[in-house]
Formats: sequence, C-alpha cells, structure tokens
Amino acid sequence: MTEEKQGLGLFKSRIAAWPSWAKLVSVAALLGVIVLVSKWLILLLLVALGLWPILVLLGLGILGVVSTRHGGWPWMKEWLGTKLKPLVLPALAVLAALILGGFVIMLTDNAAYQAIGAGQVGKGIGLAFKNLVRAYVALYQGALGSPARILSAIFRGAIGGEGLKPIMGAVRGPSDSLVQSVPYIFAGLAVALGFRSGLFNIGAEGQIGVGWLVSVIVGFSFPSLPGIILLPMAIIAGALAAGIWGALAGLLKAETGAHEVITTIMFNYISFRLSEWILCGPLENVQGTCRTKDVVPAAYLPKFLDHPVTMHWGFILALLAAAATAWLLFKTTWGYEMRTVGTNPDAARYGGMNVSRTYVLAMFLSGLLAGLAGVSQGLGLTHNIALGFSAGYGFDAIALALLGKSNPVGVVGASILFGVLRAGAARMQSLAGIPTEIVQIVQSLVIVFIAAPAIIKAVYRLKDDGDESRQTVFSRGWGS
Amino acid sequence: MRKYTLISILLVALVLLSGCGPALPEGCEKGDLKVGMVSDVGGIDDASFNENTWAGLERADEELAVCAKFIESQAQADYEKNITEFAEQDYDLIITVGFLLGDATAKMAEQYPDVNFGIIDFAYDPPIPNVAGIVFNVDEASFPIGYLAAGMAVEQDSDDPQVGYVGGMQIPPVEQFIVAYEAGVNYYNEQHGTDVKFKGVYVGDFEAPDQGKIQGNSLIDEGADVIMGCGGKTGNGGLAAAKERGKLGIGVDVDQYNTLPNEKDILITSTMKRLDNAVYSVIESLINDEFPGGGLYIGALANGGVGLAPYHDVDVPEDLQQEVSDILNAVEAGELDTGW
Amino acid sequence: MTAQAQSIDIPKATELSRKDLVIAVLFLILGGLILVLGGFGTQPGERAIFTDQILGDLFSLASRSTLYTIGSMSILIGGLRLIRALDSLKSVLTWGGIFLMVFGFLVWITSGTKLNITGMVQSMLTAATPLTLGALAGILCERAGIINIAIEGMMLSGAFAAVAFAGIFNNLWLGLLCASLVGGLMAAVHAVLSIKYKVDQIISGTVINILAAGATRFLNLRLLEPSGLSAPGQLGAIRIPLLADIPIIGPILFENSPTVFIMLILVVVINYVVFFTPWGLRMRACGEHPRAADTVGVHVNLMRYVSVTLGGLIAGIGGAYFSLDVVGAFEDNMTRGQGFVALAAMIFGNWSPVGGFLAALLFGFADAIQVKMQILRPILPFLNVYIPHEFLQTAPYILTIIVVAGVVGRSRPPAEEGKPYEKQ
Amino acid sequence: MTPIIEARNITKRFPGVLANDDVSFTLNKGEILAFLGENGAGKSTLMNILYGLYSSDEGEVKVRGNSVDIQGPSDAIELGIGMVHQHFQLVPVFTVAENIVMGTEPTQFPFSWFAFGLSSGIVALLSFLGAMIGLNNVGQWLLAALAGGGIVAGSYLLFYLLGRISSQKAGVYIPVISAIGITGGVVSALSQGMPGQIPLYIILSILFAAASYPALRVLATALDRHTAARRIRELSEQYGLVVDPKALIEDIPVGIQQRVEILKTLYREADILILDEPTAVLTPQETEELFEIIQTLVDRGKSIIFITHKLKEIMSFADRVVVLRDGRVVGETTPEESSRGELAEMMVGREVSLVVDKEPAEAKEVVLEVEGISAEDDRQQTVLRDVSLSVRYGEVLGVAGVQGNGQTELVEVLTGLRTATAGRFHILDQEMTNASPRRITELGVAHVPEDRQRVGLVLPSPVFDNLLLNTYYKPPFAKRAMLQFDEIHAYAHRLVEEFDVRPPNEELLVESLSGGNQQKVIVAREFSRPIKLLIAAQPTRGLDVGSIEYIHRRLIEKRDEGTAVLLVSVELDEIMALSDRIAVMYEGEIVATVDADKVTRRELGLLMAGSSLDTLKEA
Repeated sequence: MTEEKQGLGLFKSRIAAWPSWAKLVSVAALLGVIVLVSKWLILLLLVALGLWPILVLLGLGILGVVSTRHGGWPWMKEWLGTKLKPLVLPALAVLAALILGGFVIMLTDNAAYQAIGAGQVGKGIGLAFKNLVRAYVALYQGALGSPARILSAIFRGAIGGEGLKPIMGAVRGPSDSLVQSVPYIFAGLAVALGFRSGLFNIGAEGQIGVGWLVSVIVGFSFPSLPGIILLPMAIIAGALAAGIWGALAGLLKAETGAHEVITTIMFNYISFRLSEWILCGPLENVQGTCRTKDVVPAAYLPKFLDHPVTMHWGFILALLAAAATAWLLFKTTWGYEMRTVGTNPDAARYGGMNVSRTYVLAMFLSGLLAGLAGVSQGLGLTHNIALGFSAGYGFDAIALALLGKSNPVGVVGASILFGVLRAGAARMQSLAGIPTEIVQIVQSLVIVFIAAPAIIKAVYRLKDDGDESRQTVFSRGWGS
Repeated sequence: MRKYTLISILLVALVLLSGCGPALPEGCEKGDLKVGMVSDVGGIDDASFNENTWAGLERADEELAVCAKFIESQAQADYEKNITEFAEQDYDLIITVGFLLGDATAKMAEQYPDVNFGIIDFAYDPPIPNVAGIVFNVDEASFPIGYLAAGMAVEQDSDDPQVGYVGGMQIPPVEQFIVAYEAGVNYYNEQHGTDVKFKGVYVGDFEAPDQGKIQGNSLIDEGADVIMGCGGKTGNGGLAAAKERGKLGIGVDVDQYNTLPNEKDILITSTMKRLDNAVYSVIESLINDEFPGGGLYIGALANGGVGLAPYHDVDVPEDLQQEVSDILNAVEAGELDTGW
Repeated sequence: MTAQAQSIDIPKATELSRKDLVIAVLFLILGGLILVLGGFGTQPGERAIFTDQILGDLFSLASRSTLYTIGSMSILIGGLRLIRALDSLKSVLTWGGIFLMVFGFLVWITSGTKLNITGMVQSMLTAATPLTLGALAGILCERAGIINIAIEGMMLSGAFAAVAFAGIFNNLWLGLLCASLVGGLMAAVHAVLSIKYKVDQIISGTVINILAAGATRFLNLRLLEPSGLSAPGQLGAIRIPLLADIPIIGPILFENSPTVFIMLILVVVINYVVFFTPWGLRMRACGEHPRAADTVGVHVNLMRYVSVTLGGLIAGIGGAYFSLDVVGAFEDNMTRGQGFVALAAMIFGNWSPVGGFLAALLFGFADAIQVKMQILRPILPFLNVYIPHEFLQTAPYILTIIVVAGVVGRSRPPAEEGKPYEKQ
Repeated sequence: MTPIIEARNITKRFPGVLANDDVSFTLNKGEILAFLGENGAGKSTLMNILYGLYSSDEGEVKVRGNSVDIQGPSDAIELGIGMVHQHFQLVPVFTVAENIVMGTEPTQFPFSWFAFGLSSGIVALLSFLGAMIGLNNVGQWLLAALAGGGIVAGSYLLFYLLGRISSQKAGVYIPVISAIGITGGVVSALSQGMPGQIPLYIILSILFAAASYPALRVLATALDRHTAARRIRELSEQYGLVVDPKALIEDIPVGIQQRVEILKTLYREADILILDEPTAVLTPQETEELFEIIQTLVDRGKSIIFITHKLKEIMSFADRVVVLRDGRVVGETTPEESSRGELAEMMVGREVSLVVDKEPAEAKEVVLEVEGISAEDDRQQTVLRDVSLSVRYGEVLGVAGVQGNGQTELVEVLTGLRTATAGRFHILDQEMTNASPRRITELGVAHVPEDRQRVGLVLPSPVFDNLLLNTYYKPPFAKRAMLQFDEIHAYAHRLVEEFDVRPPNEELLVESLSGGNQQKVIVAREFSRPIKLLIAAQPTRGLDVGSIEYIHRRLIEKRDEGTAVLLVSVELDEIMALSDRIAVMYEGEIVATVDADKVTRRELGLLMAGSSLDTLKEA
C-alpha cells in the first residue's frame, strides 16, 4: 500500500495524526456550528425540497453541459443509468400504484356517475378526470408545496421585507412531509432490522405506544430537571421501555419457539387495552380528557423554526438512527450475528452464535427503534399522550421496510415518500374530498409491486436482468 | 431506453403538477364563509360525534352562504397539523370535534387569533377569546330517560326489573350519559319503592357492533329488560341484541328511530344530543356577528340542544309519559339533581 | 423384523421437565389463589346460582365450600405433578384441573347472585363463529401449504361486500353469497401473489390486510354511504321448529343466526373433506410434501389455488357475520383483529377443523367470562376493587400467547407450509 | 420385438449446464437396464424427463413403439411408468396405505348415503316449498328439507341395497342430481323478496351449478381405507413386499419405506420401474433383499431401469449397462462383456484410484473421549444410545454405518449443536458435555457439517462472510465489536487462493458456487484455524471425483500434522480408505470398533446391518 494518499485520504490521515483532545474539541466545535446554523440549514432543505423539480431540471442541465466534455448523450445516459438503476424499480412501482389509485378514485366518483346516469357520459368521464387531477394536485401541493408560491415567498421575504413569515407558510408542505416521515423512519428501521434478523415484527404499533407513553411520563414527572438531562432521559426511558416490550416477543420466540408474528400482534392488542385504561384512569390529567399531563417544555424536542413549520429535532434523530442502524448491521459483530441468524439460523448456531440471544437482542433493538417513533411524536409534536394516539405507523412500517429492501438508506427514502403521501392526504381530503385511505390503497399496491417485481417488469416490459436481491423469507411456519 | 422515457414523462408530469401553481380551485364560492371541521380519530362516519357534527356543517353548507370542508384525523399527532391546514387557508371558523382535540385547539387558537374556533364537548378554563366551547347538558335528558327506562322495565318484567347499557369506551362524554341515566333509575326506585337494578358493560371500543351485540345479549341473559346503546356503533350492537331478544332499547345522540331501520320498533326513545343543531347555530351566530368566542354554547333542554326523541312504536303508558314530562320540567328548572 | 427395533424405546430421563415444573407451579399458585378467593372473596352461606333463561334456576352451589374443594384439588394436582406421581394420568389431570379452576372462577364471580349459564354458552358460540370460520379458512390454506395471515383482510372485505351487495341486490342472502365470493377473490389474489409470483406468503398476506383495510373504508365513504346502501338490514335468527324446543341445548344449537348454522355445518363438512376424502388427502400432501404429491400426479399448485380460494370463500362468510348478522351495516375496520385471533385458534386447534372450533369456543369463553365479570362486578378481596375491564379484555390475547408459546401442548404445522412449490 | 421404451436424442439444458446431451437408449421388456454415472452425470435428469418431472428441450420418447409426450407424472403413470426416487417421495405423517393410494384412491360413498340423500332432499324441498308454496320462514324450510332428505336418503339406500346402483356410479350420479337440485333450491330461496329478476337467476343458477358439482363430487367420495389396505396386502403377498398399511411413514425404517415406494408404482400397475439410486440408503443386506425383489418383479414381466454409481451392483445384477458422463452416453455394454475397471474408467473418463496413500498412524494421547452419550432426535425419539469412543492425536477414527443410525446426532452432540440426554464427553481433558458450540470451537475443534448448505454455509452471503462464520468476533477480524474489513478481505483473499476456490473471488455469493467449491469454502474455514480435533461428517457427499480426491488429501494432511480426526461417512469405500480405526454404528449404538487394516468390506457390511463382532467370528 505504497500509493500516495490524495485528497480525502490525505485529509483523513492528517486528522488521524491529531491528538485525541484536538479531535474531541474539533468535533464538538463542528457540532456546535451545525446546531447554531441548523435553523438555516433546515430552511434551506425545506426550500430545496419544495423546489426539487426545478433543481432536478437544473441538475440535468448542468449534467448535459458536463456531458459535452465526455461525449454527450451516451455518456450522460450511462452515468444516469448507473446512478438511477436501483431507483428504477421502486419508482415504477410507485408510479404504477399511483396510476391504479387514480383509477380507483375515478371509478368511485359519485358526481361522475350522476352525470353518466343523466346521460352525459362524456361530461361524466371528464368530471371524473378533472376531480382526479384536482385530487392529485392537492396531494402534491399539500405534501411538497407549490414552487411558484415558494419562489414568490422568497421574493416577498427578501425584497418585500416581509421577513421569514411568508416563507414559513410556503414551506409548510415540505416540513409536514418530513415531520410525518419521522415516525415512519423509526418504525421502518425497526421492522427492517427485524427483517434482517429473520424476525417479522408486526408489533411496532404497540411498541410505539409504549415508547410514547413512557417518554411522556418521564417528561412530566421531573419538572425540576434541566432540559439537558431531562430530554435525553425521557428519550432513553421511552426507547428502553419499548425495547423491553419488544424483547418479550423475542424472548418468547427464543425460549418457546412461539412465532413472533402471532405474539407481536397479541402484544399490540394488550398494549392498546392497557393504554386505554392508563390514559382514562390513573394517568389522566384533567378528568374527562383521557390525556396525560403535558411534558415540561425542557423535555420538548426543540423545533427549528416557528409555527407553522413543525420540523423538530426528531428528524435529525431519525437520520442518526438510520445511520446507527446501518452501522450496527453492517459494521459490527452484532450486526454480523443478526444478519447470519436472519438468513440461516442453523449456520449461525453452527458458527457458535447464540441464536436465542440474537433473537432477543434483535427484537429489543427493533422495539427500541419503534419506541423512538413514539418518543419523537410525544416529545416533538403532541407533548402528551391521549386516547387514539395510534396512527398505524407500525403497520405501514412493514411496507416501508419492504420498499427500502430492509436497507436503512432505502427505508429513509421510502419513509419520506410515505410522509409525503400522508402529509398530502389531508389537503387532498379538505380540497377534493377524497378519503385519506386512498393512501393506504396506494401503499399496499406499492408493496405488491415491490415484492413481485415480475408484475412491474411485465407491465413496463423491462428486461429481467435477474439482479433482484433475494428476499428475506419469514414464512417458516408457525410455532416450533 | 424505455425506462428513461418513462422517467422523463414522470418528471415532466410532476413539474407540471407542481407548476399548476396556487390557482388551485377550492370548490368554494367567493364570499362564502369558510368553515372547516377537523374530526377526531373516529372518522367522519363514526355514527356519533363526528358524523352528527358534520351533519350540522352540511346543513349550513346547503342553507347558508357557507362552504364546509372536513379533514379526518388519523392520529393524535395529526390534530394540530389538520387545524393548521384550515387556518393557513384562511378559514373563518374551524370546528374541532371532541375533547381529544382540546389541547391542539387551544394551541392553534393562540397561533391564529383571527380565526374562530368551536370545539365540541369541551370547555376551557380560563376561556380562550376566539374559541367557543360547544357543550351539552346531556345529563338533563339522560336523567328522565333513566326514569323512563326504569318505568318500562317494571312494565315489562315486574318480578325482576333491570335496566342495562352497552357502552363504548369509558370516557367522559359517555359517562355523562350513563351516570345521569343511573341516577334516573335510582330516582324511579325512590319514587315508586321498586328495586329496578342497573347494570352495564363497556366494550372498550366505539366501533365493535359485534361485541356490543354479544355483550348486550349477555346483559339480557342476566335479566336486563331495557338496553341503552351508548357509544357509537358498539351501542348499536347492543340495540340489535335487544331487538333480537324482544327487549326494549334506548338510542342516543340523534333520534335513532330514523337511523336504525332494523331496530326502530323496539326503541322507546332516544337521548338526543343535537350536535348538528349546535354547530349550525354557532355558524349562524358567526354570520350574525354574535360568535360566542371565549364563551360556551351550551346545549340544554331549554334551548333544544339536548332532549328526548318522540315516542314512536313502543307504547309508553300515559301516566309514565306524564311523570317523565314532569321530571323534564323539573330538571329544566334545575329542581332535580341529575347526578352529573 | 425391523418393526421390532422401533418398539425399543429407552425410558426418558427421570428429571422433571421445565414444562412440567411450570405447570406444577402454576397449579399450586392458582390453587392457592382460589383458596384465598374462597376464604375472603365470598361470604359464608353464599350460594352461586346457575340459571337457564327458560327453565329458571338449574342448580346452585355453596360457593365457599366449592372453592375450598376446587382450590385444594388444584394444589393436589400440582403436587402430584411435582413429585411425578400418577404420571400416566398427567394430561387428564391437567385438563381436568384447568376445567375445575375455570369453573371455580365462575363460581366466585357468581357467588351471591345468579348466572345465566345457557346464555353464556350461546354467547360463546356466537363469539366463536367468526373465529371458527376464520380458522377454517386458515386451515384450508395452510393444510395446502400456503400461510394465511390475511384472514383478517379477507373477512373485512367480506363484511364490506356483504353489505354493499345486499344493498345493491336488495337481498340479504345474495349479500352473504357475494361476501363469500369477494373473500374468495381476495384469497385468489393472495394465491396468485404467493404461488405464481412467489412473493413471501407473509408479505402477500400483509398486503391483503392493508389493502382490505384501506379499500373498504375508502369505498364505504365514497360509494356506500353517499348512496345510502350502508344499512341493508340484518339476517335474523333462524329457529328450527321442534328441535329448538329441546330444553337447554335447543336454544343453544337450533335457534341461531344463519352464519352460526353455516359455521357448524362447515366444521363438520371441512373436517370430513380434509381427513376422509381423496381430495383432502391430496390437499394435505401438498402442504406436507408437495413433491411427493406431484410425483403421483397431483397438480400441486392447482390444488393450492383451489384450497386458498375456498378458504377465502369461507373467510368471506366470516366477514358477513360481522356486518349482516350482527347489525346489518358496515363499519370501518369492523373485524378489529378477529382474523388474527382466528389464526391463533387455527394453530391452537392443530390445523384441524374440529380443533379450531374448540379453540374458538375457548376464546369465546374467555370473552364471555370477561363480560360476565363486568356485569356481575365481583370485588377482589383485600384490594377491594373491581378488576378494570380493560385488563379482562386482554385475556383472549394473553391466552393466545400462552397457546402459541406451547405451554398447553405443541402443535405441528404442515411441514412444507410457506414454501412456494417449484416444479424444478 | 419393439423395445418398451425408446428414447432418442434427448437434450436438456439448465441455465449454464447441459444436463443431457443427445442421449439415446432403449429398454426391452423384462430387462434390467442400469444407468451408470457419477454424480452430476445427468442420470437423474434423464429419468425425471421420462417421468415427466422435467420436459426435455429436444428429442423424443417412444413407449411401446408409440411416440409420447409426457407432460407430467400423471402422463407417465398412465403409460405404466413408475419411479422410485432417490429421495423417497413419501409424506411422513401419512400412513403407508395413504401414501400408496394417493392420486388413485379407492373410494366409497360416504355416510352410508344419508348425507347425500339429505342434500338432494334439501334441493327438492327448497325449490318446491320455497318457490311454489311461498313459505317465508327459513326454519320451516329446513325442517321440511330434513324430512324430505330422510325420504330421499331412504330411497337411495333402498336402490343401493337392491343393487341397482354401484358405489362408484352413485358417486357420479348423486352429485349431479344434487347439484341440479341445490341450484334450484338456493336460487328459489334467494328469489324470495326479489321477484322477476330473471337474468340474475340465470347467472346464479349457472354459478351454483358450476360450483356445486365439483364440490359435491368431492363430498360424494370418501377414502375407502379398507379396500386400500386389502389391495396393498394382496400386492404385498404377490411380490413378497411385506408392509403394515396402517403404520406411519415416519415410524418405519428406510428399507421398508423403499418397499412402500415400490408398492406405490405397483399399485398403479406400472410395468416399467425406474429406480433412482435405490441402494444409497440401504445396508448391504437390505440391498440383497432389494435385488431379490427386483428379480421377482422381472419374473412377473416388469421392466426395470435402475440408476447407480456403484460398479459392484451392476456387475452382479444388470442385464445391460448404459454409462453416462457429463450428460452424454459414453458407452453401452453388458456386465459379461466388461470389467469393473473398464466401467470405472468409462464412468470417470480417466483412470482413478480411490486408494489414498497414507502412512500408518502413530497412536498418541487421547483428544476426544466420549463416555456413554445418549441423545434424542428432533422428534424426541432416542436415536443415540450409550455411545463411547475415543480419538487420539494423529489418527482418523472412521464412523461407519448406514445413514440414519445416529451418526448425525452423534456429531451434533459432539459439536454442541444437540443436547445429550445421558453420558459425557471430554475434549482435551475438559468436560464439554452440552457446552456451547462456541466453547467447543474455541478449544480447537473444527467441524465439517453433514448438510453443508443448511448448516455449514450462509448461502445468500458472500464468500468472505462465510469464511468468518466462527471467527468473526476475534481479533484481527473484529476490534471492540467492530468488524475490520481490511483484515477480513485480505484473509479471505488468501484463503480463496490457498484452497483453490473457483472462481477465486471472495466477494461472490456462496450460492453461486458449485457444490465442490462450496465445500472448499467450508474446508478452508475449518482447516485454517489452529485445530486439535477435526470432526468431518460426510465430507465428500455429492462431490465430483476431483473434489473428493482433494478433500481426502487435505484430511490426511491434517492427520499427518497431528490433528485428531473423527470421520463420519456412509460411503464404505471412503471409510476404508481414510480411517485408521473404524467404529460401526447401528441403531444408535456402536456395535464394534475395529482396526481398519483388520477388517473386510463384507464384515463391515454385516456389522452395519447390526451383527455383533462375536457373531461375525462365529460365522
């Protein structure tokens, strides 16, 4: 290895030579700077998200200019091909699901049927199509905002002197999408980690509730503690509690062979019932609200910007969790054990791994991640927990893990997609009157198309290049 | 090649979609009063709060210069977001349904002082200037109905008269019905020296008619003669059991004689909680610039916000009818304690 | 000749197995608890009266002495298990003990009042109906080798279709039929995904569940409710003349709603088909050893398609129970996870129709006792509180976990379940 | 005379492999035709084509002179072809009788007619009472139907007793009648309350008729277990194949299972029997019995194809031999015209010596000491009984025995993968009974597992992951629980080169490697640690000759380095070639431990069949 180190390598080796205190200080300083400017970074991110079509076109333009130096279109095609290849199938699956969802919307349009019933077939079809466009435009704008509005807001803010207020309003969509994606990321990671370890955790929903509840309890029980202690304490308590709740299912599987699909479903119901009791009973704050006390402000996950932008630190936590999960799975011996147990428990046993312990550990970590979803909701958004907190994140997480191929990066991408759908659904309902459940339909179709790529390939007449990664197999039968 | 074509089509479509700009049709006439409703997690078709509230909004939409829209909340974390959705679109009035939204409504009312809010089944202490609490003295109607039910139970089965209820979840708006109902039964016992027993079950779910029915049957097995179904669809299950077993039933919220075609002939009456009327009159008051911001709209016997549905197919003895209407008057006049 | 070698079986180690220990300790603890309940939870001279709605009081027991007897018997059984006495009667004693303890619990609840026992059995049967139908659906799928976690979704879509089509055709029985067909349709989707496209069967089942939950609510809001078809009416109870007049069992067995009758018939028919017909033999072979079935000319995948679809048809009827049978209307998510409990019943019943039915009855019982406790409101001694009903409502789920964990006996799933069959 | 089977130019391609390349052969009536070839020579593929499990890409098959297209096993069965597969195609939880009759079951009419009469009764009454009289109470219909059903059932029974309808015919007629009736009945029942929608009724009628006939057909046929058992007993007597029809397959030994397989083909009246490696799981004595059975079959006019890679069987037994190599026919001969050596050369394509050169072992101190170990299998049957043995440094102890006599469990107990129910064992003087696999491995024990794909490898993982399966947590591969990928890749790369894993790329997924190279990955992993004891179970099963030679050489190298080796194999030749001492297992016990150079194949065979040393000496 005598080759000269260059660029980043050189940089790395220089840093490695620093004394450890210098590393610590510089890392701390870097973190400090990031925290200080985080408000602006986040705003930039949201604006970029809102303006993404423009940015993509801009990027393509730049690429086109660059490509002229490398031989033009063929080079650009190849470059795009290699970069976009892993995205093709998921993108097509989402597209197909949206198109099918569109058909569902059109086919269930009462107004259109009335028009057709009145003999105006053409008008009916036109109406259905018009309503569909309206619904999808509302969905898009509710989720990602309108670029025109963002641009005008920037203009008004910068030149018109109205400050940040108009921009805040304009990037509410992107912000909502990201905020909605936070619990998705955590829960998706939880399920993905389970998948990697050969476990199918359907219990994320219950674990979310447990994490949420416990973090809120901690958050209001120690009002005198400073935030720097209380916030981490609440987060960790919630995560641990959910982890233990999840580990119960792992323990049952390890000790008795009880299939985790059944036990986690049952644990879900148990946690729902118990939380009903606890919320309308012992922990009820004001008689008649079925809601706990509010967390003290010190334990809030801080928000970056002012209302109505609700982006909070949970999003950063979620990204960190994704990085940590990836690191754990692929860079550590624990992850090696989990992946081995997940693909072949017999070989894992043969290799001297403790399969039972790994199951418990994996379910613990899975529960912990799911719990963080609840924590981020509780400390970041609602600041308390009330009856009806369950939002189905735990079930959608299954789809996310599949869509992201159980890969943390993929899960984050898929979560943002789902966050977008969910954030847009409210606008779609309020403007076009389409029930939000269309999102659920689209989601299930996405899973179908991802899980059975043959369908997508047949529909789009893609070549079967046989590079599909093997799917994790869960169905090994129940019990024993 | 095909892939790239597809992807570029997708891209262009998205750009176009987003570029359609702010000129999104809202489906509202200009100048209309914009009223939004945010449901709780029960959804717009919960056969209860949300549905009845929406009925009021729809009526306002048809009869007044009002444009009404709703968003269903899917989770607790959605409440603030959904209220914001309406507030940012400059809605004039936002109705939030149910005590579960109490917190979110208060916070958002602070954020948007120019928007008017109305919240169902909740009252703030101290009041918030731009929020009107819409509450109901359901107990005023429930108490006489308890009395009536006890009377009918004695009528049906004088050896062992029993009155029962099938409840959804044990939450305050439901308890308000049931506590006064029980007090009414006890009042009957005091007045007539009878021993009408009172028992019931909470199913723990508002959307479990099958469980409601099984548990209603169970109540009837233990001797219940009159069943009050109280708690959305679960309560309806209890009424279905009463119908199947030839017992009598009592509806809630609206005159369920009209909403339950299968069970209508066994319904003595219904404890009406006219959410629709309340919402309608709150909207009306806003139009007339009389919005009770910072105050309460109280649905009571006096203003018809709560009440007894008319008797339909079940024969109620004349004297019992008379006693009930006497009690109604007494309660309205505040002479009787409803136990709530 | 070689058959003799099989009969040589070395006696097992004489140590107490962990399972035995757990059971023994449980018996001791529960026996003690029953004694405590008897001593402090009842009043001297109180009697528990069990009644029938037609015959009136059936029998009554002095609750305190009954509880004392049952408690000491449970402790005795636990002790016997601990010292490994009467080992040959082990399972009889265990099950007998469980029965006694449950009965003791009933006596305590009823102490000082009355309990309508026939009504309770009828509630059990009603509550067991969707569970049994779901379990039957599961059995048909899984015996043929396809895991069916989608019972919930099939039932929910069945529940929706029942109301929708009953409204459209204005005929409840056609609604029932269409519920079944739509359940079958969902199952067919599951079958195509997992057989043709070899999607992992649990994933494909999850898809069905999500799709059913979303689509039924979407269609309900968008089509059914606006069109006013959402309450077509209710399938009434059917009373079979004469037979229904038999005391006690008459009202339980012969005066029921149609789905209950269908369920009872199907339990018998499916049990017969699965275990006593050539078709059942081949179908089970597809789940146990598909290649063996293939080599004798059975079309494995065709068999699986048919089985899964049949399962869906039955699950659809289970769905119709919720909507047409109970209230005559569709509500969102009205199956509320009963499909998963059905799955547990199937496992508990060891993939046999009759077993599944018995397991479903057990779950029905757990539920019924929970309701009775809410109605009769026994007070816990010492703590002087009612047991919160939310706790009681967790009973079926805890029971399911205990069952799946194999504490009350292991079940043996079809060997090749969950694996797509490829002809090579 | 036309040959009973004539196959011409059969070609079958699998992705990347040409499994059969222009194969032609003929089979005459009453002949025993042997197919000889190594593993992977294409024998099984060819037979599966004949049996319809695969379809050939080219070529044609003639049966009894007629060109046929065999689409699936049912076609083959129709043509009188039966096949006994190498892996028995028997459902373990079914009885012998159920396994034999499955697919062509004898049936009877169920419930002594009552149920079907009942359904017909429901028919008639629902349609007439429901529609005509206009009863609107379902209960009344049902009661009436019950009564009517009784009458109809009675009349059917009467017909049956009078002998007017046979059981088989009734199984067809009655569903037809019932289907028509049920359709009418249900439709008329549905028509209550919605009169006049004729098209709907038509659709419904078609629907119900279409659905109810197959359903009723299934319902109308019950398994006739008596007839089945009787037929099986008859066949058993006829061919001398004794089985108990009511026994469960999982409870009977493999020899009997094979009889069941043969009975399966006979029950279907096959006159061409294909036996795929029938002797692989049999003791020499059971093999003898099998050959007697086959002789009986031939005497009764059956024609036999059998597949083997064992020369001895062919020489003693076949009428004609076809030798396959790499998917091609490389020769056709008769045992009389040819010698074992010639056949072996034809089969392998070069001269092979399966004798491994090795020095005699030097006995040193004991590494593994096993005392009275017992264990149960997964079904809680005791399959290992009181086994004692010891292995020393520098020697190979071979464990011989027919498959399924407890060797698998023995190895699992010794490597910590299975709990011993009694006894104990020491490795390097440390008690390791029921210790964890990790502890045992760390002591310097290597394990080449029997089932390499299920136990030894993580197939969807890359080679480097697999090379670290039991050392991943140790430095230098991991530091403080963090994997050191530089070290890992360097190490893996070195091993891949050293052990000649092809293709030499440690990033490849193991599942993409051939069987031989997969085994090399395991050997590389296990042999490149400092080990004291090597436990190798069936190390060469299913490998090509080259790989076998390679693995054998490596094993002996290890022994010569001073490692103690416990070799478990069902291949007698392998045991004899490699072992210094041989322990023979039968029914979970060690029946004898002998020195390798003081025992003959025949003696070993007898021991493997359960004889004791004493009886051997007497004989």
